[in-house]
Amino acid sequence: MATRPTATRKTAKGEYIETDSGNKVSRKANISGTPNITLGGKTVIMADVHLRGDLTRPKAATPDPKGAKQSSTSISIGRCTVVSTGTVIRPPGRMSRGVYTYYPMKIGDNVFVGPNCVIQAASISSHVHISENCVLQPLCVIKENVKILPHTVVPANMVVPPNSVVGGRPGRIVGEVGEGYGVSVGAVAGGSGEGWVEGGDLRELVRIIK
Amino acid sequence: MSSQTPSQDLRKASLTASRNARPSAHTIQHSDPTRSPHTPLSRSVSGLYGSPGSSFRVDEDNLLIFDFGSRYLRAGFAGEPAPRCEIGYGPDSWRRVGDYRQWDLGCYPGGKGNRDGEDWGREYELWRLLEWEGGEMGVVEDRVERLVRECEGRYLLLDGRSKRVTLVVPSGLPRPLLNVVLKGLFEGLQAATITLMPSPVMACVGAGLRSALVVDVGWFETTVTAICEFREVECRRSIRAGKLLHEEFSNLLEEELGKSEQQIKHQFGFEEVEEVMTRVGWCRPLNPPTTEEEINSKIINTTLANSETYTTLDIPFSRLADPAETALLGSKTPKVDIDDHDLPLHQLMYTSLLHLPIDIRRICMTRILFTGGVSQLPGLKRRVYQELDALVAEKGWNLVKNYGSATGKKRPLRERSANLPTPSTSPLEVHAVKHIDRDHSSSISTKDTPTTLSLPPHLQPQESDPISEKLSRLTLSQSTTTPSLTTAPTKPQICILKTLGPWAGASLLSNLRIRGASSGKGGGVSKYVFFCCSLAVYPQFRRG
Amino acid sequence: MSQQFPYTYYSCSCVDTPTSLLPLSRKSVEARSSSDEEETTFDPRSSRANFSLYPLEHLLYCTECHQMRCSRCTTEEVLCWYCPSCLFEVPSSTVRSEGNRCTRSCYNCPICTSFLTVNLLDAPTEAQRDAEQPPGPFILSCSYCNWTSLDIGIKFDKANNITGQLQRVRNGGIIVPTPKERENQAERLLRKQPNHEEEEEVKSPLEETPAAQAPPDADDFFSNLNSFYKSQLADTETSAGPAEFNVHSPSSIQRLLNLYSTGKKTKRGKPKPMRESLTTAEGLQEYSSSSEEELIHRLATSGWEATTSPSQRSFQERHPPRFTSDLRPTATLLRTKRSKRCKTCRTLLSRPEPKVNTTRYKIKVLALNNIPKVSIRSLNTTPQSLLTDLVTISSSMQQKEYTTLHPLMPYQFLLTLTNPLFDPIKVTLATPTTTPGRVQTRVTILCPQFDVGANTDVWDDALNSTSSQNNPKRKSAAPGLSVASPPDNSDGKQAEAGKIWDKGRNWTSVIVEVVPGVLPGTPAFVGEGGEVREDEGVVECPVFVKVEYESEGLGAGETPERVRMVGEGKEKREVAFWCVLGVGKIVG
Amino acid sequence: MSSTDPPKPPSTTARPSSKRISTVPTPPKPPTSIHPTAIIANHALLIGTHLITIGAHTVIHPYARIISTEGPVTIGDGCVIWEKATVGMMGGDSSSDGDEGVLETKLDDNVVIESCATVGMGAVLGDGCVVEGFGVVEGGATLGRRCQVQAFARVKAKEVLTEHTIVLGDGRRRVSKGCEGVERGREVAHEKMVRDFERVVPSVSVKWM
Repeated sequence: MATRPTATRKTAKGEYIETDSGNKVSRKANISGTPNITLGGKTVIMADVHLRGDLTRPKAATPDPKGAKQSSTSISIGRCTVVSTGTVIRPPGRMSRGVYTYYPMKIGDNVFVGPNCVIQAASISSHVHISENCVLQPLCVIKENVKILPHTVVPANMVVPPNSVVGGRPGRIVGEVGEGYGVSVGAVAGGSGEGWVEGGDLRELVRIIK
Repeated sequence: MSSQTPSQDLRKASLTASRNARPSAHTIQHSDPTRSPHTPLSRSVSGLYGSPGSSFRVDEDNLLIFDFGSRYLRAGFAGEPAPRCEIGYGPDSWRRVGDYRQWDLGCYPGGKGNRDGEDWGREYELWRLLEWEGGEMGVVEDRVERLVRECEGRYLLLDGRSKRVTLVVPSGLPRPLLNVVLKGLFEGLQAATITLMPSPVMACVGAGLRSALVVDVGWFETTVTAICEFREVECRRSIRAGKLLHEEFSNLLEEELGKSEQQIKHQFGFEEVEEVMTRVGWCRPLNPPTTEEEINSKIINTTLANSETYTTLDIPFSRLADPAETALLGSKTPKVDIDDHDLPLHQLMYTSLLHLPIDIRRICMTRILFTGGVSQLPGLKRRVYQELDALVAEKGWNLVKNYGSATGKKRPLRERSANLPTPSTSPLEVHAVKHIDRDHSSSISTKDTPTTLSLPPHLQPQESDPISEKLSRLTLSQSTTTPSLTTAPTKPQICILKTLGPWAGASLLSNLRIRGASSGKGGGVSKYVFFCCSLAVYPQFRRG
Repeated sequence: MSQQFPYTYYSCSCVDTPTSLLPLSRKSVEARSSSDEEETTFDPRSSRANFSLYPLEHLLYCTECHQMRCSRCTTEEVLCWYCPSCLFEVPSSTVRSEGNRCTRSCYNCPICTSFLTVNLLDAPTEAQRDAEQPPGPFILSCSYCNWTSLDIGIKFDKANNITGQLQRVRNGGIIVPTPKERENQAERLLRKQPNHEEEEEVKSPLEETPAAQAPPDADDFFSNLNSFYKSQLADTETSAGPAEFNVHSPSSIQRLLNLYSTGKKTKRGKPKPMRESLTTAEGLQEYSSSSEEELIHRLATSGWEATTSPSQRSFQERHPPRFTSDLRPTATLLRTKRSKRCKTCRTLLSRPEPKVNTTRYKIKVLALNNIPKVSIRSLNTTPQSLLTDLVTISSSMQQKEYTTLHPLMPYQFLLTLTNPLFDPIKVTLATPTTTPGRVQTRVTILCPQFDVGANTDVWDDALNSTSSQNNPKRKSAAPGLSVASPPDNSDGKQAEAGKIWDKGRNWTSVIVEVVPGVLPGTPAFVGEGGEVREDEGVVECPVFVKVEYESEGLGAGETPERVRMVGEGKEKREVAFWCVLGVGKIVG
Repeated sequence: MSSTDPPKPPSTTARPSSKRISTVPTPPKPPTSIHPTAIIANHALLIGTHLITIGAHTVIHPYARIISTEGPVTIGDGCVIWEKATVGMMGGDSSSDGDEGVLETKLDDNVVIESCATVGMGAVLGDGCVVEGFGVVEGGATLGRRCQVQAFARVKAKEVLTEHTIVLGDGRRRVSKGCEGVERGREVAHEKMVRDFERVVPSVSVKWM
């Protein structure tokens, strides 16, 4: 179920506004076009994050069934996803059939987006870890269980296959994540203060964000 | 018999190696004796990469060719014209798993380097020769193991079928290193058999020849190997090779940087120097014609690419030919300083030709092959050719360098020496001299001409080479294609041929199933098949 | 910064079982310190260490050998081949013949290695736009560095099957024959003249073939040579043309033997040896200085920008060119999904599902779930500070408690062992008092021996994770949140020797005191990209972990109750390994 | 981390700053001449004392910052300045300011400044230049037409790039031959995109006039 950060009950004066479905949206986040943004629940939008929900595909676009259904949403983010400070998330646009169209961006569950990234991907699947200062150029596709190293530039239209590590400028596949990627020990918080691991279940992380 | 020793030694090695080979290998071994002579008839598809060979590769095995250089690993499938991958041993092959620092910002290619230091470029080499005494063997072992795994996992992507490896090794490879490589292939690749091929011979095969003078300008050293009928007759080495050239280039860059008006603080990394060397390095001809003046005046602006300090350095094109002069041709160093271990390329070739038996020398003269990375340096072949010509023209094939006080009685001495059994002067080089007179009248001193005239008639070549005769007879008819060989058998001439390189040679061979030729040798799970390399491999088993 | 501090590396046990053919020298013995002989300490700086150290998530576990398994001590089997960019699965039959590369339209930029897209050469007009199949010509273009296939003079008439079209054209749009044609042609030539007396015939077929227009490249020579050798083998065959040449006739084998065994035999006892190749059609190529001259000229005139960098050369598929105008777009290399087996006992350790798009595993035995997780962090970090490190960029401030260790100042770190097993474990830690290497850092584990509780089964965890903050159990469940936060530090909780710092249900944490050593030389050389020096600034403590526990033969997967019920019949197990704790960086 | 990090606009480093900017634009409004068809989104920030000229159909996105404290800033027609981009960034290189008194930051037509990119004060960008995310053009640099500064690439102060130069992420330069077909396609796309902003981005340019 998707709720909008606008439909929130004011909690105690904290940095975050928590929605019914447990989304935490910072009061200092810069969100435009809120009606076109859906958050899956238990998702964190931090301060100074730019969500460009206002960049929607034109209503007059060719009314193919999928488009007609989707056209209202421009950014949809899954569950337990954390978007860190200073990140810009903007639906990619390009020419299609003579009209300039923005494609709705889909971000999966348990995705960690590091600070100061610029995200214009077409889609980001679940359990993706994006380190700080990454640039995902328009219409790239990130599959499951991918780790993106810091300062990576994922070039436009690139498809990153599952279980890979991406790095470099321009980004290329520089390795594979280990079999244990995203598996946390004993599924309970170890002593290290984070019960979560990269690419794993981010509930623990979401919980300690206050 | 000499060829026994290596095979036995290797068999010992193979047994130890095969102890932890997978069980399936045993089954292969059992089926092997029956299988090796004949071949199933299924033809494998030959697509984009299927070269002509692939239609000949008819068995189910993976026929792999590995060529471990000291800087690069070349690996691929038999019957293909080029290796699938050529992996350099950069610092990345030293890193821990999960250490991706080279991809982060502020990490520049080969950023480190105190050039005077011993470890300059250390991590770009798979091994230092004679290092195996220094106890660093373990590291080489680890790196080889990782390299094999990487190149299998990224480029070869082998399926479950049994793997037969042909390993191209330089003849002088120390045995511990060979052992490490074999271990890496056996364990990392689970290879069923490994066939050893000496690289000079393979270079020969890669040129379609049976005999040649193979000049391998490598990284550590330049080796000149005389091959006759696929056997190594003689091998000489010189340290004038890639490494020296590399150092010269880094010196050059340092100087130029100092000259440049823009004051840049820049520490040249290994890779930067290498880049300049491989991109714009060249070698000027023996006596440059005036036409190249305008070229020499040209300015090449090289880029020192660091995302931190992006600068361009302007270097006159002619300067870029200097390192080759000093490093490879030693034209700057006076003759007296030149030692036996650092002979310039042309002198190295000359001496090894000089010390060859006459008949072999005559065969090799007409078949000089250049291999090795540095031989790609533009103009190097031409220069060496000219130098060699000049040398022969000047010295002839006289083993005696200097007659000292006897210079007056030079001719009688020569004539007498001609009667001696030792090959001193023969019609070959005399005619060669004549020939050179024809086209390089500039570079020849005329004082040798009298000797040519005064040649006693009884000094005709005792043994004539059937092959060169045949081929010259044949080539007479179509002289347009190979002008080099059109000379009559009595008039051989120094002539450079191209080779596809050792890797391609091995690829040709094992693709034609010559691999199976003597598969009787060596027992155990893994067999070593020696391809007429008894001479070649023998020395290394005397060591250690 | 290469790695995020703090980190833990595990030394795989496969270094303990030397399989080397050659006697190990002292140095390497030092490096491969085994778990049984504690006296030899593991040196993370030793040149071999890098090859045996792994992050925990890269390690598997063999339940038969009760050893962790790294990529070195496992064998791999390819399950499926697929193209990483179009995610198509390639059947194993065609993989190799296609060069392990994607044969659809997946190409990488020869300049910058990024992904190439097929574009229309000219911007489509209104009319063309709506047409399903827009008319060509098309080009490959790189969105990152703006390289287009026009730079090498190649256009395509169709938007699909780029590979097929590329195969046919050389740079500059010269049409070339496919390797197959080349082979046929070469064979035809040689068949024309079984004995090489009339050579003038050879030229004529060369003219009519399209290859004549293009200068022959290495591949041509290779195929010529190849068919030459074949014809030679055939000629040695008595009166058998190349057409019906069969390798497995004993006589030909005999001939091969004669040819390539020791030269004595070659000299006598057979009609004629395989001769050398003579013509270009037979792969003989002689060197011409003119080619080098014009190469040098081109080099001088076109200059630096026109030449290829080493990385670009190595990225090419074959025949690395010298000039950028000779570069070819590189077809995307295929990737594989592999299953892994233990090298010693052949047990299947991991087997992913062969479908390209799933990330699920049929079998996956992780070291993560079988050996305790060793994690370390600075004592004065709280989850909140960790969080702010994680989610905010203030690069200078980031991780300062790890990256600014001052020499000869004591620092306290919290070393936590988390137990994934369902049996309580007894842990013994050991560490050299000073780290090996030039920078001698003093390391003291205040409490080297302690127990760690068993991991409870999944339901407890589920309850825990969903329980709210004020749940009293949380204190023990997640100490990071409450215990180690500054208030607790301040209320007189002091680290004392022999006492553990804190423990929870399946984890225990102890204090490690680290006194960084002094850096040799000037402080300048810490940050200076050089690998060795850089690592010298990094404090890495080797720690030997010995874990003892009693469990059933069945191994893990038993609930604690069960184990207790059984009582006898439990077997004592011991797992021991070295790990390396990267606690931070010394500032000069 | 590394010196190649572009100087971040304060809004990214310190959380509160952006908030403050968005609510109370304390800094004095600079003198501006803004084309009526130009779009200046809400929260876009223009500060400084010198004249800021903005051409037709140019779009300044929210939280983009145009600084004219050290000299006039001129932005041509059809330019796009994305969020968190900064034009007329001060300092960066000492040589760029001081010596000659007033230097003008000039963006020609159809220039695109991507998110988090920085254009130093006094830089001149030719027609159709693109500065990708985190790209930096230091003060006083001059880019010919159709230059492209890739992500994390940096053009040093006073540097002059000929047209069609591309600065790659690893610092290397490359002059692309420039295929007119591709370029025309890009132009068309750019133009459509710019036009499309009229639909999606509400303009508050009157606020700055």
